[in-house]
Amino acid sequence: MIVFLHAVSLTFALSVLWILLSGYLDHALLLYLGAVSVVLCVVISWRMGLLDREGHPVELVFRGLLYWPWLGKEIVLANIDVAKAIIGWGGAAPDPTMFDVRASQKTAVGLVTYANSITLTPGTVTVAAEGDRLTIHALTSGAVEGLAGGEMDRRVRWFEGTRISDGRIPEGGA
Amino acid sequence: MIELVLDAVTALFLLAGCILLLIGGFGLLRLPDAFARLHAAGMIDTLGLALILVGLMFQAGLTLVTVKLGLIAVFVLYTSPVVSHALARAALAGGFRPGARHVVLPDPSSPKSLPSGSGEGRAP
Amino acid sequence: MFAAATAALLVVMGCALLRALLGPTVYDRILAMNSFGTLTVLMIAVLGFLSGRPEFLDIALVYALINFIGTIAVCKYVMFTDLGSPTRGPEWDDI
Amino acid sequence: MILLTDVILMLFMVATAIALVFVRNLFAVIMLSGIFSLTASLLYLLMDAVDVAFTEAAVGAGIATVLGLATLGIIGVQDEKPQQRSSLGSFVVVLITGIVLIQAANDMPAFGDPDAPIHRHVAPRYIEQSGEEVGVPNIVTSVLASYRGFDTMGEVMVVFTAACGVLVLMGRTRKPDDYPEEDYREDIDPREGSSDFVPKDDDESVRS
Repeated sequence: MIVFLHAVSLTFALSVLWILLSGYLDHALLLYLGAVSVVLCVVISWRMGLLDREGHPVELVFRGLLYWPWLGKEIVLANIDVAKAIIGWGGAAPDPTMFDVRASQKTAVGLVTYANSITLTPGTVTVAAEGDRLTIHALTSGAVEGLAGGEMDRRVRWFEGTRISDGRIPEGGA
Repeated sequence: MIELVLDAVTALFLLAGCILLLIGGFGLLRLPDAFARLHAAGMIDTLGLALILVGLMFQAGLTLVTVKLGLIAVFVLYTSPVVSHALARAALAGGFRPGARHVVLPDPSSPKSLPSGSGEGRAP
Repeated sequence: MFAAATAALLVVMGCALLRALLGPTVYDRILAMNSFGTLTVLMIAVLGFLSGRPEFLDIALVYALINFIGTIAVCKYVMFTDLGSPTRGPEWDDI
Repeated sequence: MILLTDVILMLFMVATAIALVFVRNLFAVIMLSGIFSLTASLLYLLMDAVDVAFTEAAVGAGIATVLGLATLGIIGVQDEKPQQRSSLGSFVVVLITGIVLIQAANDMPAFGDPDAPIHRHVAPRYIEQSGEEVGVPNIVTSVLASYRGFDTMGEVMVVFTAACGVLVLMGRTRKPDDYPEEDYREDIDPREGSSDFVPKDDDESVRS
């Protein structure tokens, strides 16, 4: 009953969000209204079929705790790179290029994570994603080299986990 | 004493964030076309925003304000790549061609063989 | 400290506004508006601390989400020139 | 510093407004009015009108932009060139109205004045007793939802009617050949009670 698990996790997340945003723990009326809102949201998501593992990948959180700090480090480095290119520090200059990379992820969540991680690091933007081929627009040559190294691709592949078989992307679909 | 340290840390983060934001804003004006400016906007959306929010978090201490600042950062960090991608895609679909060289990476399946420079196999 | 951050934010907002005024393409304007939105979120946060009442952050939260929806709607409009029908033809998926 | 921020934000608004007058591309107009709304919401925030700023950000910058785009989907992007005729008369009317408004604003109590008439009538009761009488921590909420409940209900009805009207108008964007009237009706059988509004697969003309 995987849907039930996702419903529980969504209920938990929404309740925590409500309490954090309202800040009133001892106010019966507000807690009651919050409970009604949460239940309504969960029921509507259930009816709309949003409670699948693509929309709400609970089981990836723990791997994410290791992946996101690495992504944060990459974002910091990429920001410095782009900032240098913009102000022309040390002869750096913007050098826009377009190129393709192949994404080796097997699940839709993994592919989306990879494409969004590429976009999130400044200097590279995923312009198009067709099948497993991502078209990238890069601002600096450093960004091109960083992506061509394939480190992010490997890490996202680890992040998605390979044991999950649903949501496969057809191989070589371009 | 601890107040002073927190103030100093906040000032440091805010200073770094403001410098990044200013460079990003400068990039919005200076870079040649919309695709290149996407990267400058990306700087504002990622590290500039994160640094300033983290700086404010040190000032807020362990309160709900910190949680809200964190939520803002998480929301923006989740949505900003989607926006950038949608914008780039819409621009490409609308027939806007970026002024960029096209580069073919050597072989995507064996990423070990890196190009030492960026200009490998350039196409017009 | 917060005053300096406010000043820097105002300058960057001016840059984004200038980009929105100058154009030249539609995409520059969308990008400028999106950046302006992010800067507004930051401005709300910093102003809350500047005036000593950081409880106003809820509106920054709302705005962070509204900005996303607005920009996606804009990009969808630019791609399909219509918000009603999901796709124009078989070659483009829904964004 | 707050005053300086006020002034600069107002300058942004003036620049945006002037650009709005001269730009002929309606898409750019929508983008600029979004920026205008954002600046306005910041100004409301600086004036401590948080609820107004909230509404301005959500409605002015969010929903109005989307509705404007939906309208563009119907009418196209390019505005017509205005006829070149003298608009001196309108300018004089605008000028006089502006002078009258500024004159009227001088008679109003100062911003934040505790002795202003509006702060002496019912506001003290709202501030002191709304917590016990209504039981909601937010005073603005208790005023809107309880003290002025009937008023708010009327407003909500007006807004709902307006939203329905807008949605009916927006529903006209579908091309007639995309959804043939007869086929479309047959696809949805209200007695089935399903939430499936997607046309059936055998109807290929819908998807083309």
